[in-house]
Amino acid sequence: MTVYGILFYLLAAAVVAATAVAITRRNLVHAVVYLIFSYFGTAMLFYLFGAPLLAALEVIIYAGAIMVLFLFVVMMIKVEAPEEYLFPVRQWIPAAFFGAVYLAAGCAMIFASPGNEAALRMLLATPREFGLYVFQNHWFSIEVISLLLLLALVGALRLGRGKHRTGDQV
Amino acid sequence: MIVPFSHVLLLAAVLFGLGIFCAVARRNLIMIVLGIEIMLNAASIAFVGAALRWGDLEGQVFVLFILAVAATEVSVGLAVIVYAFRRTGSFDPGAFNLLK
Amino acid sequence: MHLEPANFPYLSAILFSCVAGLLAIVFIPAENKILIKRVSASFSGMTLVLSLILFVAYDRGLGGLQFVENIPWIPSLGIHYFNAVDGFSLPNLLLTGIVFFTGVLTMWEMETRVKEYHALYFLLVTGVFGLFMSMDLFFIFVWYDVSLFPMYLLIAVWGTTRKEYGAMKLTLYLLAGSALILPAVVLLYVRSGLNTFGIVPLMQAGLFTPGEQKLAFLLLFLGFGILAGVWPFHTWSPVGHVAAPHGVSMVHAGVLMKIGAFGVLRVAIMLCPLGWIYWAKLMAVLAAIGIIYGAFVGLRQTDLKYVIGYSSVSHMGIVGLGLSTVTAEGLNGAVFQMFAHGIMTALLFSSVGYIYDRTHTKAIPELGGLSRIMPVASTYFIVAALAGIGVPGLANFWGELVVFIAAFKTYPPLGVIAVLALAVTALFMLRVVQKTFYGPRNEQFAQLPDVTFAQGVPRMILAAVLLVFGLCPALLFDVIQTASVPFMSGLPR
Amino acid sequence: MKWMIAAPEMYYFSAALWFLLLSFSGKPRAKRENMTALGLAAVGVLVCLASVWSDGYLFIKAFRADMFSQVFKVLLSLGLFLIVCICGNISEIGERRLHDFYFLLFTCTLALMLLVSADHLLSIYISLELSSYSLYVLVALRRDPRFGLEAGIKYFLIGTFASAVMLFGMALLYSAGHETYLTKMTRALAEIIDQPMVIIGLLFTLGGFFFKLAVFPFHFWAPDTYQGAANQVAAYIATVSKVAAIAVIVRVVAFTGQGSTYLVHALVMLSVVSMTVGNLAAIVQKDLKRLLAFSTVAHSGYVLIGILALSPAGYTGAVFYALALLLMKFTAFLVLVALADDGRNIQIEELAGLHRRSPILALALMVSLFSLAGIPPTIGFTGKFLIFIAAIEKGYLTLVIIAMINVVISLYYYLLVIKAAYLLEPITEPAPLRVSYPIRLLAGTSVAAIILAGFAPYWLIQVAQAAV
Amino acid sequence: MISFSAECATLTALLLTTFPPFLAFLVTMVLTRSRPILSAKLSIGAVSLSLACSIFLLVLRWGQPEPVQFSFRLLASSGVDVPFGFLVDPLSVLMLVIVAAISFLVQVYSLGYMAGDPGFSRYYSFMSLFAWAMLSMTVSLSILQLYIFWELVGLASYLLIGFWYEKFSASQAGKKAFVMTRTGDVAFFLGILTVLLNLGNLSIPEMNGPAAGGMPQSILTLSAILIFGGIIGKSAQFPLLTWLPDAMEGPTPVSALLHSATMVAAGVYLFARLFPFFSLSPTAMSFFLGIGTISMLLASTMAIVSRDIKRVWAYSTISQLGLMIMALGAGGYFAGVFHLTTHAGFKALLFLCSGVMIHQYQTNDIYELSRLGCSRMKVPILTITLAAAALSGLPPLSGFFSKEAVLGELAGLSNPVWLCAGLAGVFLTAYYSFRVIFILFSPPPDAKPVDIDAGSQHPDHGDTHHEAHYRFMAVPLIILAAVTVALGYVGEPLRAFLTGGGTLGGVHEEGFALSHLVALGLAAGGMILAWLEFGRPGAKQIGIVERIPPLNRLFAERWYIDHFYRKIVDVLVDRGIAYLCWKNDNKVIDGTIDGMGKGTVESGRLMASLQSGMIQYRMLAIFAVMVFLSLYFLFQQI
Repeated sequence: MTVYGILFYLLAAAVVAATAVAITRRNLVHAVVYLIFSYFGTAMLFYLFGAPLLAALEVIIYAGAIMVLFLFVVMMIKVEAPEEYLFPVRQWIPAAFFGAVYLAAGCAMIFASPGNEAALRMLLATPREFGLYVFQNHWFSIEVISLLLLLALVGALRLGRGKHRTGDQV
Repeated sequence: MIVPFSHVLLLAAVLFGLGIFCAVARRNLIMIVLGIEIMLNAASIAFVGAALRWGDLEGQVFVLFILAVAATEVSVGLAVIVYAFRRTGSFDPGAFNLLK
Repeated sequence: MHLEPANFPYLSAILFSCVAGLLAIVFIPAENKILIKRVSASFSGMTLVLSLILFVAYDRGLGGLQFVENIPWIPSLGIHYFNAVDGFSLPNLLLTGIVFFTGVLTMWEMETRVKEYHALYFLLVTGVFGLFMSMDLFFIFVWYDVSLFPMYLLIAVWGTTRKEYGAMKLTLYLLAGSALILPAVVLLYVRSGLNTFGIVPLMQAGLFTPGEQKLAFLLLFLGFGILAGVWPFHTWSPVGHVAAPHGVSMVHAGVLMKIGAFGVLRVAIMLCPLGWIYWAKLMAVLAAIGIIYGAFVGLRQTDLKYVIGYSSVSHMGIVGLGLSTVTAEGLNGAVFQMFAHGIMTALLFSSVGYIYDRTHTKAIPELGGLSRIMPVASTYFIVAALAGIGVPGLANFWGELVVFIAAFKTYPPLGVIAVLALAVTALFMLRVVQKTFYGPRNEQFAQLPDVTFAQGVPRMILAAVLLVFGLCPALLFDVIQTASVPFMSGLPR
Repeated sequence: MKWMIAAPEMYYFSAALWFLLLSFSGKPRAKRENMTALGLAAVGVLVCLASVWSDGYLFIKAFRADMFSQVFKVLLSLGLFLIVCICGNISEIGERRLHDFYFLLFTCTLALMLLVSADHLLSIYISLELSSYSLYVLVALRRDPRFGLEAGIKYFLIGTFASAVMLFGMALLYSAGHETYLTKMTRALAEIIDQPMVIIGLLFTLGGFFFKLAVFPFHFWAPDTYQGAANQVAAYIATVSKVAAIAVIVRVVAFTGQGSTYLVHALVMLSVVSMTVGNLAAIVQKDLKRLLAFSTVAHSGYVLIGILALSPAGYTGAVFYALALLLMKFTAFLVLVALADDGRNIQIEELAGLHRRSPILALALMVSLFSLAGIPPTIGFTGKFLIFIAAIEKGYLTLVIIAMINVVISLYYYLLVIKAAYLLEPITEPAPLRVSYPIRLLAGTSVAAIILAGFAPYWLIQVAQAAV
Repeated sequence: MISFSAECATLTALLLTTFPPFLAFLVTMVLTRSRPILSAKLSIGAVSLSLACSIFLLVLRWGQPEPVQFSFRLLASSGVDVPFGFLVDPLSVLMLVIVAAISFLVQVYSLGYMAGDPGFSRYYSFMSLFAWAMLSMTVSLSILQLYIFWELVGLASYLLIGFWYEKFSASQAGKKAFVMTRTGDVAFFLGILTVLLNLGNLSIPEMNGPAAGGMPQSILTLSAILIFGGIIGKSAQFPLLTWLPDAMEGPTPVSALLHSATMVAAGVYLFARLFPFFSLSPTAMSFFLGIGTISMLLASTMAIVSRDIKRVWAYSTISQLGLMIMALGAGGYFAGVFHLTTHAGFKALLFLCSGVMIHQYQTNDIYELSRLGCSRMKVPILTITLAAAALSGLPPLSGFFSKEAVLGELAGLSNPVWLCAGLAGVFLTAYYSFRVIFILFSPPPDAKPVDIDAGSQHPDHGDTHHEAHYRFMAVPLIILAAVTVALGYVGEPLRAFLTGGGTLGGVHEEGFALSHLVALGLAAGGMILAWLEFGRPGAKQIGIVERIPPLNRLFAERWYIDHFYRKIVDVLVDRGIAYLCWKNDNKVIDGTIDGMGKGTVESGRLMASLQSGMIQYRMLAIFAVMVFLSLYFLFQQI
């Protein structure tokens, strides 16, 4: 067990813990903040796995952009937290049950497959080669994703902008 | 040498499960979206781990695109949710029962 | 099997005149009812003439398949547009022609949504003709369904009693039958390994293992048997008979049920002889039950059409019994009975149609004493009823006779049961005749007119056919034998 | 010029951009926009037809053009064209939104085309997302916000959920097999296909496509979305996106699933459940669109039968069935759109007296429904027939019998609709129905197409075989 | 050459005998419905032609006992070869003549009786059908062919009995007749099938020939008894005898035809036809003997108490038929046929006479008739007396000779029971027939005779043609009376002709004197008893039986046989089996089907309700299914 191993387990524990706490917060703001922690953890994991660029992007985009967007929305709509009935029984009991079964099955499955015991070696993908790789092999997907982002932009615009008027029309 | 690959998968699986749980068990649209984000995150962890296992970059590339898709999802999703909030005044997914 | 190519495509001509009539009707404006009726009468008459020509021109000495038309349709699947006529299908074609034509004439007075009615009617009969003349499994299935799905609207729109229930029940029931037929057909296609749906190539012996034959035969027998009104699956037919308008009842009881029996003969028996021999006892038992059971239930009915419906359950039981005796006589009798019963039941429905249109009731208790008021109409009915009883001199007698002889040879006990049913049939038929037509002149209907000559034409035709084939059955038996005897002789034992 | 093999994509890309630019310019006018879209879609069909024979790879093998994909592109473009044909008076999308509407429509078609010829897991995923997102927005665009919003939210949430599942599946596949190109997966997965993790990964991956095809359990969005979306959008989802979904599932299964009995088991279960659930639930529906949605679920079950045969015959059947679905569903929706002149949802009893108000529409409805029920001689029957042949060749007789029983069940509710159209008489005589001449023409043509393609399907089958 | 020409002539005559009535039937049925007189002419012409030809045949074939066959091919079905054609032998020729003659006379008679009836031409077309069926049945070559025409005879009698279908009782009687005979015919048909299977051939000569002897005894007995079932039905023998009295609902001429020569005679004819075949099985023969006896006695007892003149004769028919069957069963071929012949004569006469009276006074009740003074109708009353005498076997009338022959046969049997039964029958016959006669002759003192011409008329026609009608009816009476008187003396030549030199049915001369004297004595005794009770001046006209109410009721109710059948049909068939089948059809079979339908719809409702859940439930469902599948794979693995 190397120091990296210990690091991995610590981070994993942190991520899981942060996520678990996040999804049980009644207050959305708290939830989002805890989730940001979990994303930081994930970013470190990426770094540990030798993907520094992805780690950076994770922090910037996920923790930075996306979660902040969440926060922004939550703030913008001043939602009274207690309105939500946290974990209705009819939802979380079956969810928990299936989750448990799922985890059991997942473990069984992961450890059943022989290939998975392969120990991971330390590797490093420098941003340079990563970028090169992406733009050599996947610029088709990049084009598509750009179109997707554009479309998302348009969609968000339309859905956000027209709503009052459409709302009035009804 | 860090850890066996299976542990990484296990971590991903646990996160995935948590995400699903969040998406299924919380009566709140925003939390549903968050849960889905968590699921995506789990997937990306699995990808990075796998990339490390095979020692190539495909997995990492996936993660890059997952980030973009997540961003899209959040933008559209939140737009819709805000729209919905404006109409129904709550985040309760149970409020949508008109179609049946 | 001997194949005799056609010098002129009579069969396609029949189909064509059906389709042409259909299109013609579709393009006539709906207001012009009389023209529509004339058109449909003339086109159906054309089919009748053509089938008569076939019946005459069929070379009884030669036998085998004649007037063969064979065009590859979907080569990649081995589907051929393969039409031919043999001793089994020829009587049915003639039957269809007659019933089709007379059915059109019977519905002459109908005035509601004439255009749609005749269009659907033509579609229905196109399917029937196609099925009787096709020698390709794919087409047989296609025609089968083509002849089924107009029934729903025909019954539900123009029908009378509980029409929507009856229509729905009938359609679903029969399609459940086809749900069993299609897998069996495909199974045969796949297992043959010949990549063909043609019946002729598939008939070669030893193509299918006994196991396959048993399975396929069971599926096919149940599938087609539902349409033939085999005992436990018969309940759709009285309901449908009652609900349907008279012209449709004629085609339906007269021809559609024959499609079922014919399908059993053409597909199941011809392709899976081993399965036939294996399941024959089951068939026989069901048929015998149907015969006696239908007769008994008929005793209880108070609705004219219900009575006819159950009588046809009983009579189709006789057909089934004939098919189940693995003998040439059995087949002869069965096919003859198909023909005779078709004509007879068509005549019954046609007469009932006239009576119902005048009196607006089918309830036997409300009727009575009609014989004094409309003697001719009641004569037609009585003739048909007597034929149903199996009075010699009318066609049905011969079919029943031959079937009973064959059955008595193969399954003596069942034969006895079936013969006993004769008495019951006589009882309920005569009861109906007595309650409906005899008794004091019914003042309620006193002023109703009798059948005029023109109206009488279709019934006259049918009665004449009954009489002709009753007096010289050899006309038909000669034809049927050309198919049954070689088939039975070629049967693997 | 090797770029020409991507001609359809480029064409639709530019068309989409054109509408995008328009949307920044002046105010749209329904007639003009529709005409433009019609013209563009028509040309698109021609382009796709022209590039049917093109064959090859692009973008480092991430994009693959072969007979299969090109045939499907033709189908997609055809579908788009037909849909645009019935967008003449699309009153449920605000006139102000028309540019966006057509932009999304074309983008979605583009995405589906990319999906059809994507060969890399990543590109598949991305194109799938692209098409899904454009559909989310399209659904939410409905003017009546109660419907549009609810349908949009449900569609969006379940869609993203499914795509997350699919992504995880891809992750599993990748981590187990180290292959991301479909074409190479066959080899890569050959020996490990029976590992549970791989199959689960495969199944999760397929889940994303099942979502598009509305296979149980991923069908839950379909009824609400159909009901909530504007009629034309629902028509688009029911026809074009289904075609693409069939294509991609066939491709993925063909490349990865070979020789996996467990996968076949799973598919058998899913298909049986889908058709049963779809047909049963459809029986009690009142809203015509909702009923059609459930019948779509059932049809996805039938298609799966063809796919799980894992044989060229089965794929042929599936491809043919895609065409059949396109035609039949389109005809049904055509009637629906023509009836709902103000874009409302059509309840079944609203069909009363249709046979008088517009015989041609009634006929089209009847033919399309019988074709959906798979009654010969219609294209629906031929499709089922091919699929059943393939299934029985593999020995799935019971499965076929179950499917046929389902056909009987389905006929029940189709007959209820037909009964409404032909038997019932409206209580209060509705406003006289004005069916424009082109719509009549379209209805007549599609009826003829359904019946002809059912009665003489030879060359269509040839095409399908060539595609596989 | 000669033989050929003879054959040719025979064939022509046969065709001319059998087919004209059929043509007449078709023509009158289809074309001349609306022209009664023409129909009548056609039909009578046809039947007279048949009569002429049959007489010609008789002359032609006289003294040639060996049969001649002509066969044609009618039915072609592999395995079932049914020879169709004509079998001409003394029996059939004799029967031809009888049938043709009686039909002819009856049709002439009907000119008067049925005049003005609305269904006049229908009546005649049915009559022709009847004649055709009976004639063709007589000369059929194969038993199956015989069965076919046998059925047609049944059909014709159904139509004729129910001729006045406005009367419920009439249509009821017709139905009853048809169904009951049909029941017998089922047995008959089964018998035919048995023969076919075991003999492989149905031609009558074959069955009578040596080939039949090869069949095992049990099969032989079985088939004989089954075939006899048909005879029981047609000839109204013991179990199935109740339809015949009801058949009186038909017009009287029809009854005459039915009872004398056609319908019921067919049964006995069949017996005679297959006599050699039957006599191969002694068991069967004694069974027949028993049946005949029972029916004879039962019927006579019924006849004693009946007040309806036609019914009396009907019962007497049954008993006489029973007598014939006894004779045949006893092996007296000639005796049976001879009695059949003579009986045809006087029974027709009886009915026709009664018909005249009924037609005149519109009542069947004997007391009514005598009160209205029917005794003043000269011709009928005389001829009826004559006929009654013949019926009760008084010399020198034909009945005497035939009965003596029969009794002779019975006397020849080892077991004296049969003879005694026969003698009892003679006594009863004499008693009931003369009971009727005396009642008719001695009207009660309070009688107010109605003048013939002033007599109430047949409802449908006025007085004008009345005389003509009367003449039409009288002529046949006289002819038949002559026959009745004369027929007795042709017995010996007839025997020679029939038995072709005594091969069949040997006569037993010994015991002749005794039995005949006893018979005569009994007949006289019966007559005297009748005279004492009804005839002598001041007689109360109440028979012994009527003094014993229970017995009277028993007889009047026909030994409750009819009630028994009613019960069977009502309770067992209608409310029993039929009801069960019907309920089963509605409740069980249809119930299952509809239940399946309802179940489907219900489950559909369930499925749809799953749809209307919240978004998250759907995600949950997806998740659940995924988990389930993963578990499935896992367990597949392990």
